[in-house]
Amino acid sequence: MLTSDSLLTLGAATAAKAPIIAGDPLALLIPAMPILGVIICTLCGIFGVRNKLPAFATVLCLAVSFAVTAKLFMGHDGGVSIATGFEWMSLAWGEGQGQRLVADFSLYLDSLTILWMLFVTGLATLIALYASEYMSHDVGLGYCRFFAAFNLFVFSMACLVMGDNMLLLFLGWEGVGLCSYLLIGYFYKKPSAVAAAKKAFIMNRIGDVGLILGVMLTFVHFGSIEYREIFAACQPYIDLAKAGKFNEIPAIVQLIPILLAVGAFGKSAQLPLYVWLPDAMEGPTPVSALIHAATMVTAGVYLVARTYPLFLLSEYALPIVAWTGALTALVAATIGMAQFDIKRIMAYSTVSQLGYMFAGLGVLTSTGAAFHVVTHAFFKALLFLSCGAIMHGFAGQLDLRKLSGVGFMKGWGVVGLGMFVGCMNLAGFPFTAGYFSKDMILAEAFVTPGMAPIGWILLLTAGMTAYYTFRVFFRVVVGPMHYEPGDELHHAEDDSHGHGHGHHDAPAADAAHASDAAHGHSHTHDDHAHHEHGHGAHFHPHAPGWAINTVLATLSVLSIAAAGLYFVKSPYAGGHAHGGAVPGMVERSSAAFETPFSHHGAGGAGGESHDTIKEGGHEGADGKAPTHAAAGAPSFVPTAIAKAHGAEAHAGSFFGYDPHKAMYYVSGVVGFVGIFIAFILHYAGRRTAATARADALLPAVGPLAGWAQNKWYVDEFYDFLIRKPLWFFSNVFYIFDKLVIDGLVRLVGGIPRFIGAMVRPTQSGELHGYAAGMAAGVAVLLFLVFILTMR
Amino acid sequence: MLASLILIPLAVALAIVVLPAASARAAALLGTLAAAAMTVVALVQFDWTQGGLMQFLTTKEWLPSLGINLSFGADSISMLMIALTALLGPICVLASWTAITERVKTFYAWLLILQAAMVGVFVARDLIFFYICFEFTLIPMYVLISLYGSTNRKRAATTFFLYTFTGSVITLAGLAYVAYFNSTLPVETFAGAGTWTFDIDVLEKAAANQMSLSQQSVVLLALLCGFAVKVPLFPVHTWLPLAHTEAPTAGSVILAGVLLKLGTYGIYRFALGYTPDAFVYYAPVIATLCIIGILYGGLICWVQTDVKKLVAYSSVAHLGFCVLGLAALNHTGIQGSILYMINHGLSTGALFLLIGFMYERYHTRNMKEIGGLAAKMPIWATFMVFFVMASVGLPGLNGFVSEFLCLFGTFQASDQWSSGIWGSEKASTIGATVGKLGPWYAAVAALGVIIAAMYLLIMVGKVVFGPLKEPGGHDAHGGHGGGHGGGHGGGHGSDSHTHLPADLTAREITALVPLALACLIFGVYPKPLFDALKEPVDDTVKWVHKIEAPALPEGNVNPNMIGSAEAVTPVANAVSNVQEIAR
Amino acid sequence: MIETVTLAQAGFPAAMHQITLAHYLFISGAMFMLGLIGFLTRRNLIITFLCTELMFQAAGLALVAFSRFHMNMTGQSFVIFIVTVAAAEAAMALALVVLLFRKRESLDAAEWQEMKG
Amino acid sequence: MMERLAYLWPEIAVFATTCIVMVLGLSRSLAVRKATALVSGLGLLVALYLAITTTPGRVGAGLVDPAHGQSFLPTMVPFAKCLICIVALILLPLLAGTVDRAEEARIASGRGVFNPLRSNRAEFYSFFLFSVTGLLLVASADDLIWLFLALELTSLPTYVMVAISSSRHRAQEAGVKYFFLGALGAAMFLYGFALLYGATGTTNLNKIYDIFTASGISTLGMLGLLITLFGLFFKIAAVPMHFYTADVYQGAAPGVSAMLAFIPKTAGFLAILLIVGTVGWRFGPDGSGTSLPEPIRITLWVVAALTMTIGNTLAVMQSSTKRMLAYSSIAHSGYMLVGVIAGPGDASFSKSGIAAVLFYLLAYGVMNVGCFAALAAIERKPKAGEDEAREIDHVDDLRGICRSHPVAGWTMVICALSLLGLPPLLGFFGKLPLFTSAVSAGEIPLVIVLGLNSAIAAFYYLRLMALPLLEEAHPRAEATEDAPFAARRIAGVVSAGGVVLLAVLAGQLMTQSEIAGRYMPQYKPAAAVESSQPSLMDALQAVPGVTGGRQ
Repeated sequence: MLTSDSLLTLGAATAAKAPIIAGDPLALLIPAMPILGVIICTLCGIFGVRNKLPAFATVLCLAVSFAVTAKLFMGHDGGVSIATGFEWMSLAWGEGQGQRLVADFSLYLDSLTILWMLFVTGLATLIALYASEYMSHDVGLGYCRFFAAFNLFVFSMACLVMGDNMLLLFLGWEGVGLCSYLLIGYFYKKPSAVAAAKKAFIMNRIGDVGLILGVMLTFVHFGSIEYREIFAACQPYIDLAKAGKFNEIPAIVQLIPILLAVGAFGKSAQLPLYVWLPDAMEGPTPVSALIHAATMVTAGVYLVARTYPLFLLSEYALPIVAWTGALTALVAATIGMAQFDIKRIMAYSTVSQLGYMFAGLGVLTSTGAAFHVVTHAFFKALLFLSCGAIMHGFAGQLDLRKLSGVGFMKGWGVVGLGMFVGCMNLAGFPFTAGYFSKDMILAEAFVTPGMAPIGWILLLTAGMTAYYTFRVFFRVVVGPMHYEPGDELHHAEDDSHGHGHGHHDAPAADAAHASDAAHGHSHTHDDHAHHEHGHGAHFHPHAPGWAINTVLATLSVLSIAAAGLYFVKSPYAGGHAHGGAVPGMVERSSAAFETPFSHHGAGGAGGESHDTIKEGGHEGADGKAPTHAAAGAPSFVPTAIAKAHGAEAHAGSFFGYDPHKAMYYVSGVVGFVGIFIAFILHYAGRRTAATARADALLPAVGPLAGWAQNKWYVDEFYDFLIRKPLWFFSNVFYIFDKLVIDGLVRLVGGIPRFIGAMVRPTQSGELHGYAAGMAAGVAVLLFLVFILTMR
Repeated sequence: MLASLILIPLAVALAIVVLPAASARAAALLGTLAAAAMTVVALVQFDWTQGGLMQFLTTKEWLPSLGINLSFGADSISMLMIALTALLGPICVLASWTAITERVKTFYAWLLILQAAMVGVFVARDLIFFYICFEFTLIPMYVLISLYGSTNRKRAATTFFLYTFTGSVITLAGLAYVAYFNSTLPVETFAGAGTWTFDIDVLEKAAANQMSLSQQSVVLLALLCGFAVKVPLFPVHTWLPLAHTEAPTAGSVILAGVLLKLGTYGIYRFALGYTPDAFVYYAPVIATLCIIGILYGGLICWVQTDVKKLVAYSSVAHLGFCVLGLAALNHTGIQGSILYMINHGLSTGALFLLIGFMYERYHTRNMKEIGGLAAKMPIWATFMVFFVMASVGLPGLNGFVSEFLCLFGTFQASDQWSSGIWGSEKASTIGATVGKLGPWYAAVAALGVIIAAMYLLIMVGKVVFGPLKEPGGHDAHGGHGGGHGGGHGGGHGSDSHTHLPADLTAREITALVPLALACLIFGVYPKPLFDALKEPVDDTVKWVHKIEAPALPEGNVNPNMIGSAEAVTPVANAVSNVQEIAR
Repeated sequence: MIETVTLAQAGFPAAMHQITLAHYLFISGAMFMLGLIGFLTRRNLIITFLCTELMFQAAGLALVAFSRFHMNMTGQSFVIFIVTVAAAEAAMALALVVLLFRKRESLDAAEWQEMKG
Repeated sequence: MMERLAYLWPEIAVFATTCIVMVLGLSRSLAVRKATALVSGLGLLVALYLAITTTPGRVGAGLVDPAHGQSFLPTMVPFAKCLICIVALILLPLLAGTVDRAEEARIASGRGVFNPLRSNRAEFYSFFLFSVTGLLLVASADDLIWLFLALELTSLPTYVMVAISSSRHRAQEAGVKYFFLGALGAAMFLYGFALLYGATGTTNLNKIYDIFTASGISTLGMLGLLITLFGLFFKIAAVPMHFYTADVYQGAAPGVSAMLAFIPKTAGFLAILLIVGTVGWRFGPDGSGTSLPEPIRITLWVVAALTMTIGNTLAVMQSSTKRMLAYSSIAHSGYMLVGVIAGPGDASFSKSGIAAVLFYLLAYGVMNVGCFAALAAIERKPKAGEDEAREIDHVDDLRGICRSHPVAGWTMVICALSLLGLPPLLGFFGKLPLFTSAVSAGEIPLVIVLGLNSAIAAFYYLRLMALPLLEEAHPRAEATEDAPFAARRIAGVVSAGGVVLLAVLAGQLMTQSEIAGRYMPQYKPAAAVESSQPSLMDALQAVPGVTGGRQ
């Protein structure tokens, strides 16, 4: 019987432990350097350092991390190795299989890890540099706090990505959540920032519960939470899945990826847990760029990619992921179209793009999804940083109706250019990096049988994305020059921590001096020549300095260059996947799923890679088996998909064309159309910042625009559906606790008093009363005894 | 060795009574430090490789007619709890340094006596000695709350005393029954049977091995009467918020840090030790109560406006996790639970310290009156966020380790694995253990994790973050002295707070740093704790599930799966086959 | 066999032949109850005390009857002691009554209920 | 004859002292008058010595001297006498200054000369000693007549002491209530005795036991037993005979109240043990059990439960300290009745209810004296126009006395906690054997009632603890001062010290009470042994651990 046979194989595979290939211990430096950064920043805070030392220390530390990652990348042969740190949570309650919970602080080094860490550390370094200037108004304790959290974030991200077990991933997972919390709430005096931070953390926690349950279930089933062992143990099931025999895979196994997906949805802001991400824009912009655009939010994608072998085992997990992603992409895009706050627009575009990535995972192109993660990281970081520069320069102004022609102002050229590059990428303008990566996902959606609706949704979304992206561009960067400064000037009175003015966060800060702060700061920080002192009339935007410009320029170049990744070959010998370097890296990892529909070198290269792996000599142990077994072997697709196409039809089609080719054109056209509409509505003939032709169309769509602007009232819906009832019940519980439970206790406690009060009248003080009581008592008791004994 | 841990605080308490009031706190600090130093010596001398073994055993005959001995001994669990107690001792003294200005001698003397009694609980190897210390903790705590608490302190103290006292009297009856039961056994049953003794080990054998299920159930009920109140579990928790809210800072710290753990420790030692069968049988009931406590306590926290009350209710929720881990009755759960005892003591103790420091400055704990203190007290705020995160169970800090293990133990512990629960028909569930809980319990309890994040972050959001808000007339000298206690007996210096700087002083930081370090170290590197606890917890699991260690076939059958034949899955068979082949 | 011996058989005058132990006990019980009822109903302390005397003597009567019934003297010697004790009690009672009367000019027991509860 | 006397040397010693004291108190010399207390104490010490050394089956020997045994429960006698002497010794200093205070002050100030007619000192102390003598006699009673006389000897002096303990009306009121109700109680147990005699034809307890053993308990006998018990309940202030307690304790001076809480209670319990002992703990559902006959067991059970509960619940309601202590005294009788129900068990201390009762009597005596001593040691300053300082009674008077009157305050705190049964004080070790013996006897529900009642008791003991220790004196409270009698404070210190020290060093006491608690009614003096009856050694063999090694 196949089931027991394969299970036996599973047992055999795990019982005979695969040898662990020791990874380069240098890899431990990657998480260690940010921790060093944390310590330095903390020390700076303790000793009251009031210069940019924390920032430069951070940049240095992160740069070292990046360098180490790069070195690993250079020396990486595509195999899996594990760099052992120390034992973290390891306890055993027996000798046998499944009686040892091992969650060491060890790093799992494979191509996926390195890919992720490359852009995480790289971007983090750049953004730290950017932030060194951006946060310069807070030099002092706040500066230290910011960079400490920043470092901690990179550390957590490193744990998340590099952890060799699910619990270490969870550590990073929650760790990035914490840093996100701390950094969103960086301007802690703003109630909205605090609320946003809280919301982010709690929403993430909901997902985390799913994740942790998934981890537990994984252990219960596989007896381990180390990827190495799980992937090895997956092998028999994968064979079953390949044969389409999902009914022979235990439901418990199929449940695992669904639980994990819940976690991923929370972290990556997918439906229904996406609402925290737009609010998270309350944080400083570098944070938004790094955490809420480039890295942390892709952790969900990473999780799915990392545990892709598990997802392949479930009949439903990937379709769920695909549909969730597609719907999220669409919903977020609709909201993004109606927003006026440019940072929020970017936030919704992030949600939307994350939806793309999930859809990509769901339609079996983990390579495409990962590629999109990488390209998105660069261009979205670029966009955010550009927005941040604008915000920084215009005293927190983010309303696209109040800014216009920024790109042509003096000193703002780099920002304008950055915006342009970013927007082009995001809109998927042909031959940008974003174009290629989005294209891969779109194509696979049409390729994968049964997933065409997702393709259509994504295509529609692509058009909308192009529209709203360029809406921002046409309104803010180009057009007539006009600006109104943001309202952060006015916050000085209530001591709010705005970006635009450097109210210090030193311990000496005292409420009593709050009113002086607005007047004092321009003198204390005149190195940046703030001129926002006067209200509005005297306001002059201050253009970004060297650090910001450097970073923006670098990122612009990188974003453009990322397109080149599509054309370079896989960095590893024998790479065969289409899509260039990034997919090439991904396919060497557990995330790989080589679709049989791929028209790029699937057949021939399969054997080739197979040989390579043999030379590598660690086949089967490192979880890469599925890849190569799949390449060229009979295809595996989830049954739902498999049913939809016959044995002959190897690929879906796009109106009869090969989707991969068709998408090159179709997605380009769609993007172009979106941009064109934006041009017509928001640039052509626009005279002022506040109005554009688009306003004329508003009545046509009726209340929809308003609903979209109000984010489809999802927050209100959650509030009504969950928070309000819970709040109500909490109050009820509290009252219940006070009245009923404590009341019962008091009632019981009152019993003695009650009895006492009842009996007390017998103590009348009257001699004869006492005598009567005695006589009566004796009589009653004698009678009682009589009754009880004379039965 | 262990006796000195009891005697040093007692001697210092005596010295404080004799010495002038001015030197009381210095003496108390020295005394607690001396006790801590002695504890360190004990920790060093303790043979950690044999954590399950009772060490430093000394027995002195006391009341032979009643079978009562003065016998001490500690295994690794006791040692850890003692270490926690000893750690909190100096911290409490430091925390009270300026907060207590009246009847100083009384305060510190009772504080030290309390410490002695708590250590006594953990080292006792005689049931009556245990009970004496267990009960005697009430008096110092009563005094501390009643004299040095805030407005409603009298009622709180009385409620605390009566509530816990009532429960533990029933416990005494249960323990007496066990002793009686042992004395009725034939002498040849095992060493110590048939005699009247209160020796913990002897009675453990008698109760666990000889009692019928119904007898054990009765004893379990009696034990829970005392211990569940102390913990406190769900329906008997109402004394806790009151006591915590009213207690002085040091009192709250001790209460949360150690006194509540007396209950869980008691459940571990006696409910698991004496009535394993009944505990196994009723584990779902206990777990259900825990889960109700977790969710219910958590939700109540949400609507609190008093910070201290919030943290107090959070203790109800947290201790729910702790006992839930015990009810899982597997290695993971129990180990998590024991760690939870320590970790909750550290993090919640620290939270109470922080709230105390805040209260000392602002004389309010009302979240409506106070907010955004990060602006004024950045160091305080940093610690606050840190310990809140520890309390929330953020991985990397101590809370996570124990919370995860408790939940995980609960998740694993189901006999229904492999037989249908969560789609596990005929599937391999090698990571599961026997038990009566299972994934649904864990899943529902895990919601408590979300709720914990919710209420704690809301609290942080209001108190630490947000626009600065200080109670009106905060700086008016003496404006708060009359606000609590109606004039007499209140241990607050009415104007002492004005001498305190805005942010924490070096003394206060000194009190917090050890806790923070412990939180961090236990979160990042809990392995020493795991190693220390492995042996006793293994013994307990075997004891509870009646697994004779030597009778095991050599390691190829999962001992946790014994007792549920259907749980032996094809995989497990396969594994053992393979291993056999390999041999 | 003891039970078969009745007082009548033990040599009482003929006129009292029908009087058995039960009769004595009945009288004794009645006296006791009368004393008790008197104790409960009469407010005057002297009468109250007399009622206790009545109860004492009821016991004495029972003892004498039993003594005769059991054919031993123990009961009767007991009665002598009772009478002695009763005398002592009476003396004490009278002293107390005098004391009380001096304080309150009344012997109503209801005068003395300052303490209660 | 001398063998019989050997039992009575302590009583004789106390009686002789009584006579001396009666004379000394009439001396014109103040020093001699003051010596009454001292002589009383000496007499009690001698009695204690005699109780230890001369009473057959003396303490420490572990064995009853078969040649001299006469009493019904011979092993109990020496221990009971020792505990009586010990507690009486603690009580004695507490009584200092109870009577004649105004008179002595008048003489000392020269406003009057000594008039023997106006002095009560001699009577007071000799009454105390009479009462103690009676109590000692109760312990050694082996006959109903003896028991009756001893009980009356115990009670009668106390009636007078209550009435003269204070010049206030309340004392007289207390005296009245106590005396009349006491007479009622006495009449009741006397009638019970009569019925017992009627049922068995003998007043000798040994013989009664024999008859009950041989031919069962007739209905008449059972009725006699029950009525006797109800009469004796008056002595121990158990429900339903408890009504007088609070009023009497409140009305009497604290010293006398302390005495009332101990002497009659002890007499009552000893008598109950003797009476109940005649039927023995040999009944049970299957006929070979170890409990009392069902009617008696039920009676005691219900009475014990009611006594504890009513005592404690009423105490909770009180604001008068003495009333509170009175009700607590009722409750403690209830606790001890549990021990009576439990019976001798297997004669080991942990299972013997009798031993537990005896031990608890001692513990209760010591800690109870402490509480009253604390009250007696403090008094209000006399107002203008008053010639006598007023005692404190209201619980609010106790506020903050730990600071204003440390000795009295701490005595109150320690003794109240001990009464509460808080470990590690003596009260806990008194209550613990009650728990264990009742558990051993299978009376689990009663143990639960006992436990819950301990908790209820915490309600008011906590007040007695907290008010002195934690509260501040009420600002408008009347000024108090230490009573000018160091002896009262000494009594307090001794009892508080005893509460602590005896807890630590209770081992020997427990051994002794274990011996005392052996229930060996089969034992007969050599002369009385008949061939049909089991020999002493057989009886001893039935009790594990007693015999050395005859075989």
